[in-house]
Amino acid sequence: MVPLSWYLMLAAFLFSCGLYGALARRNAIAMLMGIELMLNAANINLVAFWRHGVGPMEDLTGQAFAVLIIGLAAAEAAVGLALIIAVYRERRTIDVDELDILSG
Amino acid sequence: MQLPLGVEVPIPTFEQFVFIQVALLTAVAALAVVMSRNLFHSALALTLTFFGVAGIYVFLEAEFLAVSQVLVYVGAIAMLIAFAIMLTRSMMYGRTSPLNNQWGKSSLFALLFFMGLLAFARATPWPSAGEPVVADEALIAELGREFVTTYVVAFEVLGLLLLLALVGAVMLARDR
Amino acid sequence: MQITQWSDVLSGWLMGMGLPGWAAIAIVYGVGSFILINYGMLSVLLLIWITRKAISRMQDRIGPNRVGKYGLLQTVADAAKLLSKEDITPYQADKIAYNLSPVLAVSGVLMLLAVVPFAPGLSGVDLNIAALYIVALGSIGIMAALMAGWGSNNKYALLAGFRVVAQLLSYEIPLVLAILTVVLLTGSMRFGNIVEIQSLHVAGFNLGLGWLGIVMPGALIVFFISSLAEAELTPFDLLEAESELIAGFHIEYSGMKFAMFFLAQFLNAWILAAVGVTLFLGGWQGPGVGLPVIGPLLGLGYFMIKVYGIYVLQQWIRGTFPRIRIDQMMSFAWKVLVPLMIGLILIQAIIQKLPTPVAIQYVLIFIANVGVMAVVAYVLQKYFREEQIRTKRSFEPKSLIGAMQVSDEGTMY
Amino acid sequence: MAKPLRFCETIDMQPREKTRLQRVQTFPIRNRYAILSREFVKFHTNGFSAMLSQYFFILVMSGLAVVLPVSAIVMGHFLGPRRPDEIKNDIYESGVETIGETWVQFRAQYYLIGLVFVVFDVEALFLFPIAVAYQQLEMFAVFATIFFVLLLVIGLLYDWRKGALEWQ
Repeated sequence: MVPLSWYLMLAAFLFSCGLYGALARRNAIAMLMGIELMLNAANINLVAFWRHGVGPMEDLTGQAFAVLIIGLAAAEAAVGLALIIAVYRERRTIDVDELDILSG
Repeated sequence: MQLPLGVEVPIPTFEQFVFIQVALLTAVAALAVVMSRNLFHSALALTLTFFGVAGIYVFLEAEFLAVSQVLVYVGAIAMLIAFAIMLTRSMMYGRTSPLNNQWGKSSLFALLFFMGLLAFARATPWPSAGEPVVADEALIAELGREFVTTYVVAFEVLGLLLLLALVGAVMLARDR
Repeated sequence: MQITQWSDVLSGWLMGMGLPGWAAIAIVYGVGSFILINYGMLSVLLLIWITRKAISRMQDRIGPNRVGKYGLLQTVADAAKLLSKEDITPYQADKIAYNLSPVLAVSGVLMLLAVVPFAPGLSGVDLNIAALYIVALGSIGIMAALMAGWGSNNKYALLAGFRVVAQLLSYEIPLVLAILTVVLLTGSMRFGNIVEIQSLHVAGFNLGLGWLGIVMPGALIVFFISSLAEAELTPFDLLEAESELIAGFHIEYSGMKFAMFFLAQFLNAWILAAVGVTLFLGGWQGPGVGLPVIGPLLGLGYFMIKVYGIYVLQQWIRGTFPRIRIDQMMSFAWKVLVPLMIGLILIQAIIQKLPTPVAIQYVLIFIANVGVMAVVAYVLQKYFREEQIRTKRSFEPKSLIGAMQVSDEGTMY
Repeated sequence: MAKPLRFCETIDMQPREKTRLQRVQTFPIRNRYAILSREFVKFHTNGFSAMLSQYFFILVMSGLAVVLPVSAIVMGHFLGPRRPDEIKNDIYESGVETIGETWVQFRAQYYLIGLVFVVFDVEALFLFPIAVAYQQLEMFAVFATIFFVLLLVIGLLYDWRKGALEWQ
């Protein structure tokens, strides 16, 4: 049996990778990839706690919400990438350092 | 198993051994996602990460979730990301640093965050898993039943969200 | 002892040799998957031969007839030739994507063989989610096409990759929805169950003719059309539109890598036929599969006959129909097949909740299928007639010959 | 409770211990459909549960499914000649020399198709477990499902009206 802490450590690593990617990358799509990594890490945690919780056969909340989050991630990626494409069409760049029209 | 420095490491069972392989693959792929200079290679590594996470779900005996992971993340999201990379390929691509000017601070922050989570995960006495999950379709059927009974609000809101995403994203991305 | 118990025998023997349990299991699984994969890769030799023979007969040719009896070894010769070809990598290709793509294309298709039920008791694994597994692994092929297009550093390859991906995505939705109707009716995603349900017991004898395709002809037809598109066969073979896109996203590939794409394409057509047979045409079901000894062999025979029959039907269509335009193809998926399937699913969902016996529900589902198909056929026919009239009108001679006529002023214009 | 639809009554329902899941009626697993029988799996897998051993087969098979094509390609690589030259390795464009960057801009139409696909893919994914449980659902749940589908139908109709499904 794989102990719960192993899953949590893997999820922590994925989350930190995603955090670094979302904060440090210059390209908007790369930032979005970081966010996807973070969502995956959160999902691993949800499912791991479901499996090791009171009764995986009794309470399906963890798994149900993981599936809902997958659906949510799909919607988020669709809208996010559409925004990026729209911005690219206006400004011909998706470098977030150059997208500073709001900065005073 | 005795390591040189006198550290005692328990010999993993076969299941744990396979898990370590899958987890290492996932972790290396995730690192490649944020480290790769080539954006398309990042997307490929991201696809590999998604597969690895699907493998982790299988280890947790959530097979429906594993197949949804492959279906939605690999089949849909990774493909959308690859499309978007190809559509927004700018001339500056690959010639400047992929990192912005706050990468030092962010890497430090991410590292500290990881250390904290790691310490927390190792220090807490977690419960061990109960009996194995039944291996027939009852679990999937129960999941489907829960969607339209217990979590019906979340389910319908997700449907609404998908509708809005369809409408909004199509308006945003259209050629005008 | 059944023939299907070979794995237990082998692993028992291995354990007797003193191997630990996991090693025995790994070896047995390795042998099983090796057999499956080699079946997949070698059956392509036969599939290509069938294709060439069938198409050449339709075109009033003989087809391959030199190498081996009836030209059966022609494909082996072709494979040997491809093996000795130079392996070319174009300048500035994205090495990772370029080299990974053919492998992914093949292995994504080969993995589908794991869940195909060949005969009673003969399949790789009987997953609980086999129906979704088929759909999910289809996405690997999509990624492979994108990677090949991007990695080749070629405009045409990338354009073809985009178009192929758009086509595969569009037709995946009707395919998934057609599978969903089966799951809705049977309440199971396991192929073992889905095949078992399609038996028909008359006086204790399994006739094996309770095929779901009889109950849901509409879903069957939609599945077949979308599987044609997913396999990139002729009405939808924009992949090989030589006149427009040279050869598709694998234009820059040569030698074995090209052979891999070829292999994936033929095997994909076969596997989609196998999935269609499993879901709608009873899989290995047929008269007498319940018999004790001969049953599994009969089942294997029925399955193979059905699958190769569907394969030949696909090739027949390939040899007969013209290629359609990409805009027509997209419109057909999104404006005909998807609404049709959603309508069918909604109607079927309502019928299955009616307080009637199961047999009457089946009859109602059949009537609904036929009715919806008839409505769609009528609307399409009307649309095409209007389209025809419009096209004719726009090609009516106005300017050229009209200008030749003498105008009212009496001068030639 | 409505009985599951089937042509035959050969599948026997075995009584099992009562858990919450027993509300949901599904078909029991028949051993003879897997490459290994279930008893064998329980007996010898050294810690693997039945489900995990099934997916272990998938893992082994995916390994082989990658290794065998790779070995074929590597074999072809070594068997074939290797005489690269400038013209041969150039990009094939029907004999015309390549002009400009390869990675030219493409229309967003392809992205739109991907977008509509994603939404419908997710919708179909959610409908699958509901379809498995459909025999046991009450009327309220059925209406919730139909409402979910109709929401997506609205989206499809909207895109149809706005011309996002047209291929320009």
